[in-house]
Amino acid sequence: MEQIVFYSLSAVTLIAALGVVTMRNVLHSALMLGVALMGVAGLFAALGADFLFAGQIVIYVTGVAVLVLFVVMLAGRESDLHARQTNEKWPLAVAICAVIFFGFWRCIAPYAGTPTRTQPEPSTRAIGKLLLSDYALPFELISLILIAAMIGAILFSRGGSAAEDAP
Amino acid sequence: MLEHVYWIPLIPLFTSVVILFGGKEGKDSKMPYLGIAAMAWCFLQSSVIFFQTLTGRIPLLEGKEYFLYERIPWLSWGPNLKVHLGVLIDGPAATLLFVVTLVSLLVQIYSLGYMYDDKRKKRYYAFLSFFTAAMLGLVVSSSLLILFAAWELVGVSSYLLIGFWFEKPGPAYAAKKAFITTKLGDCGFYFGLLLLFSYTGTFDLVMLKSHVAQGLLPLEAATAIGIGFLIGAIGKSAQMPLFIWLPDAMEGPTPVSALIHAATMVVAGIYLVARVYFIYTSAPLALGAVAWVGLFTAFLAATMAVTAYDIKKVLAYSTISQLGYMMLGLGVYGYTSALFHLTTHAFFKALLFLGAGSVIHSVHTNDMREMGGLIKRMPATATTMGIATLTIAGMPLLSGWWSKEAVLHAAYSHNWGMWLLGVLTAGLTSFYMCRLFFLTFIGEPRDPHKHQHAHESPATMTGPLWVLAMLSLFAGGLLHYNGLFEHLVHFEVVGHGEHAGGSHAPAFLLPGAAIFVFLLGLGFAYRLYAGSLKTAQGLRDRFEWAADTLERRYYFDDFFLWLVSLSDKLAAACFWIDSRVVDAIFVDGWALVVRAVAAASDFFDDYFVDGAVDGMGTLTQDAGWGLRKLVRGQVQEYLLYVSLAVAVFATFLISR
Amino acid sequence: MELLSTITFLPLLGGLVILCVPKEKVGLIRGLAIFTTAATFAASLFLLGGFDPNLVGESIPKLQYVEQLNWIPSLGVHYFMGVDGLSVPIILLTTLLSFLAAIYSIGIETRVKEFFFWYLLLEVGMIGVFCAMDLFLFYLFWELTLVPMYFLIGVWGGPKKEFAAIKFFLFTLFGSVFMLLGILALYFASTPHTFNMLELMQANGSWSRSFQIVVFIAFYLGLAVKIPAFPFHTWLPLAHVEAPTPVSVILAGVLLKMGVYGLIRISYSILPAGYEWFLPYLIIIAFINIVYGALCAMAQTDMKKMVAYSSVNHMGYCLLGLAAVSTTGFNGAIFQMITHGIITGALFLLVGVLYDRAHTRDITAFGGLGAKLPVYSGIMALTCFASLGLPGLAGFVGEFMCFLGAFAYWKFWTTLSVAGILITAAFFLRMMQKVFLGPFNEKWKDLPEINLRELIAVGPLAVLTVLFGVWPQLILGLTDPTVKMISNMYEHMFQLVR
Amino acid sequence: MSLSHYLVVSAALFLIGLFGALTRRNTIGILMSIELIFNAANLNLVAFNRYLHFDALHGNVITLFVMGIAAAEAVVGLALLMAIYRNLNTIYAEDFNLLKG
Repeated sequence: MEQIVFYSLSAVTLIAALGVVTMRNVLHSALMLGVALMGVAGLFAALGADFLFAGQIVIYVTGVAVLVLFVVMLAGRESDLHARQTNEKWPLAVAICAVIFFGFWRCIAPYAGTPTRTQPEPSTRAIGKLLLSDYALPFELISLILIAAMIGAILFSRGGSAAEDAP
Repeated sequence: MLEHVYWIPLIPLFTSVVILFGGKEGKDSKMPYLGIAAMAWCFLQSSVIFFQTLTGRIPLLEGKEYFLYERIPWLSWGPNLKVHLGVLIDGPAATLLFVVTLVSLLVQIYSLGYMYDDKRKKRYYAFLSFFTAAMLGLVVSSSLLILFAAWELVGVSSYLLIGFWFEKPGPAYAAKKAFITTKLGDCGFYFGLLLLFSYTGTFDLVMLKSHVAQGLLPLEAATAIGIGFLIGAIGKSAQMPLFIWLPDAMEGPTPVSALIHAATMVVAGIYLVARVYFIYTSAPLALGAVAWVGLFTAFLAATMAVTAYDIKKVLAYSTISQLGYMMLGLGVYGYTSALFHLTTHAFFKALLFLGAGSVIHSVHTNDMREMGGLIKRMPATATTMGIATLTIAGMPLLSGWWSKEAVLHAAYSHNWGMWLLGVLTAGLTSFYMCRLFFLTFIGEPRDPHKHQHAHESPATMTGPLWVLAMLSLFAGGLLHYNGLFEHLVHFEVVGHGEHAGGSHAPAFLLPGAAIFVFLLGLGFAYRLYAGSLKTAQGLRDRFEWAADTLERRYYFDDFFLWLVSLSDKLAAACFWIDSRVVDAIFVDGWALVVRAVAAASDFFDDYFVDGAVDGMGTLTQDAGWGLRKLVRGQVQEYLLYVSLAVAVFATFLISR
Repeated sequence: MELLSTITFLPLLGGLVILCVPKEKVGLIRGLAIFTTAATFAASLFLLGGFDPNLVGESIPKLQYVEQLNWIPSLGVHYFMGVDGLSVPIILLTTLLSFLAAIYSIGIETRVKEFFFWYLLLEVGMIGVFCAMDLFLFYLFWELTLVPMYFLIGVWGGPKKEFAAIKFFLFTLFGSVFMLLGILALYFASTPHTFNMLELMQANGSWSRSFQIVVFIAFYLGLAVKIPAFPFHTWLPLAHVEAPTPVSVILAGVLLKMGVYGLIRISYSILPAGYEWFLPYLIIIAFINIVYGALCAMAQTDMKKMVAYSSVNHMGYCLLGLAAVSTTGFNGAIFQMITHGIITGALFLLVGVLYDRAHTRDITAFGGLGAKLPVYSGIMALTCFASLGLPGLAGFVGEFMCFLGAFAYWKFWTTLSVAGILITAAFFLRMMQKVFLGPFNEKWKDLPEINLRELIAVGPLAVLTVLFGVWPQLILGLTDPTVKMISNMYEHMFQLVR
Repeated sequence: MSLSHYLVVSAALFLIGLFGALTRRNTIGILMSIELIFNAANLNLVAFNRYLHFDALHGNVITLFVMGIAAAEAVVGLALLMAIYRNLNTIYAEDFNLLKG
């Protein structure tokens, strides 16, 4: 039963990912992004990381995907939607990815067949305790980064209008 | 008296140093008298020694052939090699001591008058004393090396004395010529010494004599040494090839010629051969050489004397001829006869020179053609020179007769061909001597002005002339009387008795031939030169070529001049080689090589190293340009390259 | 008190003091210089006093006044100074000549201070060479003499001085480079690596013959330039002509001896097999040096060049003595070295006297000076006759013993070399005839007689020339015991030559 | 399911993201591909945490941080994009070649 769950989830994720990459229409690829992220969340769940499952869903699927949709709407023009989405070097890219995949494959090989030893149990309490004990500093830092990103984003969007006034 | 014999050479040496540095130059300096006093003392000493040894009052040391033999170590090196400073007085040494000191004394007295007006008189006397000291050193020395040292010092003093009037180019050239020619002879002597030492390891005459007696000296070595010493003697005693310097040495003051070039120095060669006679007797070949050299010199010199017009040159040739006789005497085992002739020759030849000196002093010219009939103006000089001319010409019962007769007798006993040539030379001798006498003193004066001016020399000059005249008259007879000289100077040679003589000549042949030849020469000279010179001049014109060769001394002079020019050319060639070849090519050439290498390395440096550096520069620049095209602003391309790199790395990871 | 070191480094002290004296005080500088050289000479006399000639070792030379300090322990280099019969006479010659040349160099006007500094430094180098018994130290002093000599010729020399100085320097350096190789070869060949000459002398048994030959050639190149032996002599006439008088006195008087000294001390003592192999060539070179040198001298018109070539000739006699490998030969060579130093030193001084007055050394330019300068021509005559080997003067005995020694083994070459004596006599007399005898050349009317200063410089040398001529045992007494030991040090080795 | 499976999946996801970043002409496409790469990384972390280091949850915590950063990056990227879009009126990656060499 567990295999079925894993295979289906991973199939969903990979197909969605391919969609993101190959969809002609940017809007569709944004949607496929959402689906892919949900697939990943499922995999988290399969891996017993329940808090992460929830987190993924909350942060990525809703936040980022939606955000992208907005930007597509704002920045995109009608012509963009139907223009060719991939530049001319994609065969080279495919070749490179294949080679790298093969490289990965060699690295992954040793890990084959390592069984899980424990049953998954709720990890939220543990994560919380960890966050505030070992990872206190990164926790603070990450908040700092987020604020900075926020200010940056505001600045760019506001600054733009200033730029327009000046010729 | 005999023990202090080593003082005899030293006293004149010190006096010469004192004279040279003490006192002041100039005409009236007192130094000459100091010189004469010293020489008088030496003469006294040596005459006493001579008479005592002569009369046998001082006997020979038992079993030895010498009277005195003392030595002090002078030089010692190596295992046991030593050179001693010693004194060896035997028969010949005593005789020569007497002769040298006597003649030197007389010459110094004579020079008082002769050099009266010369401002460098002091230096003249210093050189004279120095010469006599060196000569006496040569006579008494027991070691051949010291003998050689004295030999060279004698050469130097003759150089100084010949070149006494060095302002004039003539004496300067003559002095150099004399020294170089004698030096040439000395090389032979030097070689002989080296060879002798390498075989015997000592220079001491007495030790050498015992060595040779024991037969340690192989024959060919003895011959070589003999020849070497002979060459030395030829150089010093002006024998055949190397006689050229003696006629030119007449440039020096006449008393010098009298002392050095008549009585003492030139005799050194004969004395050397006599001193090492034991080597010669053990090397018959060398002895034969001595004989033949002597004979040839005697004959050729006599011929040269016939045509000479300079009075001193005639006497010079005559000296060479008489020296030839002495050499001949030695060569034919006539040891005693040679030394006897040496002694008598010293007296009359010194007299002749001094006489010529007083003639020159009064007429101020050497050329006999400007003289003539001086007997009226200078009776004393004329008579004394007359006696000397008769003595040398071979007038019987005079000293010259005895000694020359002894030499001819020895020659006859050895080889009659030699005797014949010897007698012929004797004839020539009487001819040219009488010619000289007639030209200068007899006949009418050819140069009236000089004739008026001619005057008899002062007493200081004629005194010595009379002493020598008496000696020339009686010395021969006295010494010959009951074999006095024979007893003093003899050298018994096994197999060659002094008078044994191979073929016994009939009693009258030898003396008769000599007298006949003497009269013949006298007659001829009288006929040709007593009266007018027409006939002589006629004869001379007819035999022009002969006169000329004789005049040019058988072209020996030219030969040696050619030799000198050859050596100059050789020297110039050597110097050319040195400066051009060795210096230019070897050294400067080397510089060129180094410079070429430097240029090459410089070129290499510019072209390659610099090139490489610039090359790197341009390379990076081109590469930069090349890569620039890659950077086209496409972010994705950069990512592409990164991932390309990762891909490559992955394959690498896989393949390993 | 370390006498040898004081003798060697006293001039250095003097030099340094002179450096402190301001340039203007020329008189003081000259006084100081003469005082230093005089003190060094006195010290060397003191050395002679204390030296016992008969104290001689059996197989290796026994040194006196030995000073041995560890200098560079890692390399095994010792500050090893010592003297024996061979070096004492030469040291005395050096200090004497330096003293007299210093007196003569009062005549130097330009840049007096540097002159005397270099002069004293040169003296340090020279004395050092003869005392050093350690190859490293020897080489150091050997090179030390080069630099001052280069400046002395290069700055105060004649017209072509720079060329002469450079040529001299490069030539000698060329030689000493090979010598350095030789020293290093010896250093590495000796089992306990050492520069000490005495140990090397004992160690040479273990070296192969071909090794000794090669190292000998290396040393010979260095020494031949100094001697000067035939192919390497061309620097000498040039250097002499251009060098100022006192310098050329030192150059001829002492520097030439370093070559011969080296040959005896190093080449013979340490490399006997090499020496024995080289003998036939040495005798030929000696012959060439004698006859060729004399002939070249004959062709000269410049007086100084003539004397220079005569030095080549005289050093040829030394080589002849060395080729004899016997007590006679060695004694002759050393004696010849000493007397040549004295005579040629005097000769150069005298030529200098004439040059200072007439500003030309051309023989043909003069004539009949004998009348005008009696005292000068008297001394000159004495020195010339001494130089051509007149017995009774110093030149004869050394020369004669060299010939005696060489004649025993090399009869043919020595006989030919005898001709050299004749040629020497010829060119000296030719010079004297052209300069002193003959008609007086009016051009030199106002030529002043030799003055006191020059007389003081030349006087002692003339006296010594006569003294050693009349009584040579003075030197032989010093050198003979050592030479006896040296020559039978390798008795067996040179048996075939004996 | 073994660890390798999850690793394969995350690898595939990573490569697809990379491919997208390389080939998408539209900048937003590139951003989205980057989001995918981030997720691949997270997946890897959680998988390792689950299979190898199961005693502690460091993997998960780091994943959280990664998500935080990813979000911030996306925000900034898009803001920039908006600014560029306003200036250049285009969002195609080829046109952003001002920094050409």
